[in-house]
Amino acid sequence: MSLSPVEDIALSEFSPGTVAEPAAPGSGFVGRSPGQLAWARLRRDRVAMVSGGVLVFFFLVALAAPLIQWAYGTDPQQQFQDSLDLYGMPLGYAGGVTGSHWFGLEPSLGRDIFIRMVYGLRTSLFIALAAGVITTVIGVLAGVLAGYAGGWLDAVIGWVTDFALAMPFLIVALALVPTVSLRFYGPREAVPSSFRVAVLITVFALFGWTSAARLVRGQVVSLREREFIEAARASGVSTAHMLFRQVLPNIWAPILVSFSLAVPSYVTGEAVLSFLGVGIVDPTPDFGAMIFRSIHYLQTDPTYVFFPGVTIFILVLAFNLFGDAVRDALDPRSNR
Amino acid sequence: MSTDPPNAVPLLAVQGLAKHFPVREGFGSRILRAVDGVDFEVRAGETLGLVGESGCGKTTTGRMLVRLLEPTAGRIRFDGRDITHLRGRALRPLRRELQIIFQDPYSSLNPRHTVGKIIAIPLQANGIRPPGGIRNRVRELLEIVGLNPEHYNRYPHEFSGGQRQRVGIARALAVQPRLVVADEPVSALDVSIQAQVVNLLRGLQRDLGLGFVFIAHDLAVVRHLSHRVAVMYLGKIVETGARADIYQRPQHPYTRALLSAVPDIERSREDRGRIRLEGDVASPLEAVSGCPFRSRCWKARDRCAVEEPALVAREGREQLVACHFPEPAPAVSTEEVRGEPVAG
Amino acid sequence: MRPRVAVAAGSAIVLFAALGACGKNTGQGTATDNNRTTTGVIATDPKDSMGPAAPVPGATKGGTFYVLRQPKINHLDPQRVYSFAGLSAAPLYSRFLTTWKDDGKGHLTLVGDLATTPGKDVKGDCTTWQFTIKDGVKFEDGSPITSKEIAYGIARSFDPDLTGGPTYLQEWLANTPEYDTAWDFKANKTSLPPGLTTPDAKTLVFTFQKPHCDLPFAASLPFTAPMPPAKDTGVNYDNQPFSSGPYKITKIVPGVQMVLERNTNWDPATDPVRHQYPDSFVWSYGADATAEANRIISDSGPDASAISWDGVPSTLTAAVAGNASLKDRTLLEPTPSANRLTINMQRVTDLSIRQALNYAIDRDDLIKALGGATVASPLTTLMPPATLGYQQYDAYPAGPNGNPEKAKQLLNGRTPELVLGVADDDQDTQIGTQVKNNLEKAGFKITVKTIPQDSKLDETKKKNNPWDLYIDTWGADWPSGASILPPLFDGRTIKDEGNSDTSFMNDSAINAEFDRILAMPPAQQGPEWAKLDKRIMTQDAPAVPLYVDVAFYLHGSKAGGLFIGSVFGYPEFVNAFVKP
Amino acid sequence: MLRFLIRRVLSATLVLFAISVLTFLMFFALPRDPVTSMCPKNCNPARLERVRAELGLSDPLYQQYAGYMKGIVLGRDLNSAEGGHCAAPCLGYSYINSEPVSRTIARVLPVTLSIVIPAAVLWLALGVGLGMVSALRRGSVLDRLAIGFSLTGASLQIYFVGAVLLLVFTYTLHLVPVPHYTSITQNPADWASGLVLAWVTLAFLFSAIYARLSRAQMLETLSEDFIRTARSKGLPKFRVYGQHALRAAITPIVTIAGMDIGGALGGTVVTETTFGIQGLGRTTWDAVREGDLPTLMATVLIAAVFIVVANIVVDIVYAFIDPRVRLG
Repeated sequence: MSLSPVEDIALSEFSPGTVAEPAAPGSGFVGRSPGQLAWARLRRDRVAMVSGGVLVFFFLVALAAPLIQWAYGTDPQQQFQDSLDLYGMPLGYAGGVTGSHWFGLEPSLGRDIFIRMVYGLRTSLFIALAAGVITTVIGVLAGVLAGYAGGWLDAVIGWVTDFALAMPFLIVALALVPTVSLRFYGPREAVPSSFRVAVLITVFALFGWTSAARLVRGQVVSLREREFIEAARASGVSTAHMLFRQVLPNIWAPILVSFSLAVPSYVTGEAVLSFLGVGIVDPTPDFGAMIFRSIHYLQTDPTYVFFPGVTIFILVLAFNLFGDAVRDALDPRSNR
Repeated sequence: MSTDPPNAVPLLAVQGLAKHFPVREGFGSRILRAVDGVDFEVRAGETLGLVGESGCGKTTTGRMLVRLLEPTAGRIRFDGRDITHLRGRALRPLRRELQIIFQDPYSSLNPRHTVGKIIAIPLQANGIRPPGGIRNRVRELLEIVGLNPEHYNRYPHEFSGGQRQRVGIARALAVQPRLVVADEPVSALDVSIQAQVVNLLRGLQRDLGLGFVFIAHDLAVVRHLSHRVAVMYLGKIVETGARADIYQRPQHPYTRALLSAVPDIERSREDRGRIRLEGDVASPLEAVSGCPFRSRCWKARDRCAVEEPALVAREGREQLVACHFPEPAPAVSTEEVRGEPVAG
Repeated sequence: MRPRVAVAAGSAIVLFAALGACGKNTGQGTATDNNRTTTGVIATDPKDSMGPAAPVPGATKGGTFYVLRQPKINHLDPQRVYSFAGLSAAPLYSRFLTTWKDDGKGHLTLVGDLATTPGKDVKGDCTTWQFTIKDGVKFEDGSPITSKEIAYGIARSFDPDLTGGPTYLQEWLANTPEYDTAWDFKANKTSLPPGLTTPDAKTLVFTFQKPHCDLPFAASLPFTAPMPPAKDTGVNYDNQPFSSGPYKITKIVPGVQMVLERNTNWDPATDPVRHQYPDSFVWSYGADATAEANRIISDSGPDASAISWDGVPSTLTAAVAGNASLKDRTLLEPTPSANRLTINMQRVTDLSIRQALNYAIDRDDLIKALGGATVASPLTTLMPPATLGYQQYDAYPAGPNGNPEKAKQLLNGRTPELVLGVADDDQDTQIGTQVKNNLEKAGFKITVKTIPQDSKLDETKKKNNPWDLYIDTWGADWPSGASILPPLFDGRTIKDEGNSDTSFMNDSAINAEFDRILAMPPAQQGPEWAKLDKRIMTQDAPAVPLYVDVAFYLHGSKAGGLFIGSVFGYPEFVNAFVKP
Repeated sequence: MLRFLIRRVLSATLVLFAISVLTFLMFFALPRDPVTSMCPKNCNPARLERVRAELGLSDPLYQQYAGYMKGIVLGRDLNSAEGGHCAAPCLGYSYINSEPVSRTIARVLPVTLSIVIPAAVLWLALGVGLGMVSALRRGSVLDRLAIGFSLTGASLQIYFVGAVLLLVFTYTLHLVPVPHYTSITQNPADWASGLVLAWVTLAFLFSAIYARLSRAQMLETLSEDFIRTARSKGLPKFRVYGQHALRAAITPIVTIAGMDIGGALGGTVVTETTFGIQGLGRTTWDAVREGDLPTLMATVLIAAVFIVVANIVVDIVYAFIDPRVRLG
């Protein structure tokens, strides 16, 4: 699947210069960085390209939601209750799938599933990505500090990690959201969904960083024993240089993988929170909330379950596959 | 073969150096005495060979010398200054004078940096601005260690093990140190490459007047570089002296055993007189009583179990040995010190 | 290869979900009979109060009847029973002063249970009520039930530790809402609260300082169940009630199950309503409504003689109501629980806006949003059809989908900006969306404000709460306008918090009407309440009546004798039996 | 080791203490007034105040907290409405459930244990086994199937898989009884059949993650020098893989398993909700929603205890399987 570094080394052993990019004569030798090599490997990996393409597609859909709405001609808030039967279930075949409602209608409120999914992806992906980035940054900082500094700092960060892990997530979320929204919004003001999004991201940030921190700490502890770290120390480099130039570039692979796993878990986690009334509430379209709600209609409106269900499956699968591919590309040894 | 006589003033002086690691086993906790009271001196331009089996504490000693490990006890003086417990900023000037070459050429180079950057980092970190610019200095260094200076932008994975070790050497040389601790710099390399690197180091020793603490697990590699040799066993120096003395008249049984294991292509296997050590190495975790080597020593007597032999001169020579029953006469057949490297 | 295998495996699983998505929904289904009304009388003939109850056609003795319910019943102690589940289960193991004879079709008769008649208004002014206890009524250990044990039961309901139960009798006897400070049960265990006397073992007399014509109704609540003082274990009585009914509790595994077995000391000849067909009843807890419904649909093993107490969830109604083979295993009745869009009259002072809201409401689509006809049934009156003397009317006729044009006309170009408070759970926020979209079509500007679910009730009950609109439910304790209109609209009761008059309506003319009707004999009040209902809606429009809850239950093929009670709208077990 | 243990236990105690304080404070930040649930339908402000005073809810927070903690350690006297004296460890009395909290816990804890422990055994055996085998038979059909399985499992959600399994195996095919809990001591067969769907669902999703992880770990370990050395020394394949490689590969799995199992024991809200089984997770959720402080405190603390204990156990197990690790 990918050219292993062993082959690279072997090649350079015999004829130095042949692995380098065919440089123009006289321009000097330019080596290819591990990053460039990884990118090259990634480009040759069909799975990576397909899953990456799927992810790009989802992001584009989310970004282009208003454009899609314009072309599709239906508003995410528009109700088509005339197309529901007296139990609030969509009329017609397969949950109300028609030429104008591609994925059918929601039971009860009778809104168009397709356009709500498009907008819902926008909300959910934004929350998941933002939470993913924030937790990864916090986790990496905490992990690098704990792993590299050791001693009391490690102990304190370890303690905080334990604390965050054992903290009652639900209670904090349930207590935080109304309290905070009361502080910012009057009793007659609707809480805008942007605020709820921010609160959700905060809640995830409070709890989600621990796994990244643990992972990074472990990596750093083992890196700390590597001789190039000692070499840098013997060279008298500063701590900042040590952390950001020596350590960090070597743990990108696990960080990227944990990020690629964290993002889909926030999409689904957000679904649970929405269900508990802490997350995004109606009428804001939200993919996670939609999935959780649809599950209850498994027996009566399978179409409603099918489209969001398949979409989240593909989304998470694409994240997983892409994450694996990135890891393989960055760290080919693990797949050797 | 080195020519300059050793300088009279010691550049590096080590006294009673010790490193103890706490080790937890099951539900108990014990102390691992990796290095347990080591004394030696290195003069400017001089090379000390530090020899011993793996686990004897020689690498730990090397790490303490360049202050990558904090000594538990003892004192290290560099150029007359006590550096035993220097920290942080105070350590900076030392970094310019004392450098280290690592054993593993694969793990000692940051895979995410170009070799140019790897060599430049010590310069930048120490605020050294070479006259021709850092880039030129790096090219110069690459040339000194026998690499193509145009490989400046290459990454470590694009080099072979021997080439990488040259990069490691260039990095150590970048700040123009006075003393380099070379921690088994060739043991991870193929034999053919070993010789090239040893030759490179010899050249540097000669051309730059560098002092080395050359750590190795056998006496063969050390022979061609060292002015003096110290043999370590279980965290202690058991014998130390001038190269010729050690190789021609080893007094400690352990030194003899080590020497007998040096391959010698000129003699047949039969008359090599190889000494095979039997018995188990005493655990560095157990409290020492008597001579640490006694469990493997064929000359061990009752006295060895009771009294620990001191490292003292015997027979009025400048050769110190820690043995109650030192070898009286040259018994090993490697009579002469050969001028040529072991191989190639 | 790698992705193909993965995707294939994954798709196979996901495709499972798509199974059955092929039939066409043409909109056929069972509609709820929305016209069930309740007629009720208070028995005047003592014969009505005598047992045994008329046999249930087709009923046989034996078998075990199962009741599936998710949470356990929160109180079993009759003095603390107030939840619908408790009210449904309590008649199996306890008897009360009076009780309702209910044919399940809306015909109610209030009869004496432990008493020979549903009470005697001694002076004719509703201040003194006398009950005579029947002969032959016994506890599970065979000891006779006398007026002393009934009086003790009522007395212990004054204990503030015994939370949860209704408080009518306590407040009426003590003549103050602070009944537990007026008479301290713990300090006076051997005496009786003021106004409650037992002249002899067969006689129980209530003497009130104010007229309370509803006493016979109130006495049908479980807090009139008898209890021998020796059996009183305080708060722990919840776990071992002492039976006076046809069944006794033999086993309680908290949160898992409750087993009731025949009480041999119960004499059917004394009981006008209860039967003792099954050998035992088992309440089994834990499964949620969806699981219960699916078990009952499967109809296998013990589930064949079971009912799912939590009803058919709205997400499953299409599957149940659309399945003809289940039709004879369903119970579908509108209940007396009435839902209204309350208008906060402190804030929305303009009558024309309140009327416009009434014209604008689209009940049909709202009911679709709730889950359809098996969940809710439209309502245009304040009182539910299950009220005695009910008269159907629509003060603001606008058709099932509302009349936004008429509403706009009333608004006359104004755009009232109103805030609708809803609980922050999934269901309520969806209803908020529905109502917002609905009203905005008629020219309103609606802000939906979520209130934490747990506090929504408390917050909207506060005077000066900041919202204009909110949805309220009222389930009366007995089917009389007296227990609906005065609590909801008597402005003289308005206090700082804990209001039932959440419209905060205070109309002195209406208040006077309340007093007038309340002083009438209960049997004659019905038509007067119906008239007043219409008058309130026309004159004040303090709310938009929305819908009544619909009871939709599913039971196993061997479960018989079940019906939806006309008083509370929940399954009743007095006639239940297991088919062989 | 002993010192390490003592330090870990101290740190864990501190975590628990901090969590109890935080939960206590959070509870009072919740929008619901716990007293209203103890007051009858038509309760008024005066009565609310009185109930509040009787229950000690109008005392300063620190006093209430101290009272609660004292109850756990020494037991305490509750008022008559709460059933009088409550022996240590007293978790208080719940007005919502109208029973002492200890009784609630005694009921729901075995449920969660019964769900999680067998499921964990299943998912570890299945996941690690599959991961190992597919690593050793790299590139084979088996390996590809295992990868497909694990990617699928890792991309699905409990509520989704649970709902589909329930629909297919219970409601349509009637192969498995409706999920329910019976005590194992009462009827082991019924215990197993009532929980098997939950086990399978949890095991499917988790084993997918473990299969991925252990496959990657195993591959990495197999490429390590010491394994190659052992192989080249001619040590039997089984011994090399079974002892050396497995031992080295299993350490990260132990870490994650510890965290997963500890977390799951603290309550599997989604699983319990999906299968309608009342365990610790659902009880916690209910307690939050219903404003049931005593139950909430107890469930939160128990969940936290599971997590911190699991962490300590992981560290100890780590020290035993990987002698390189120095517990410092």
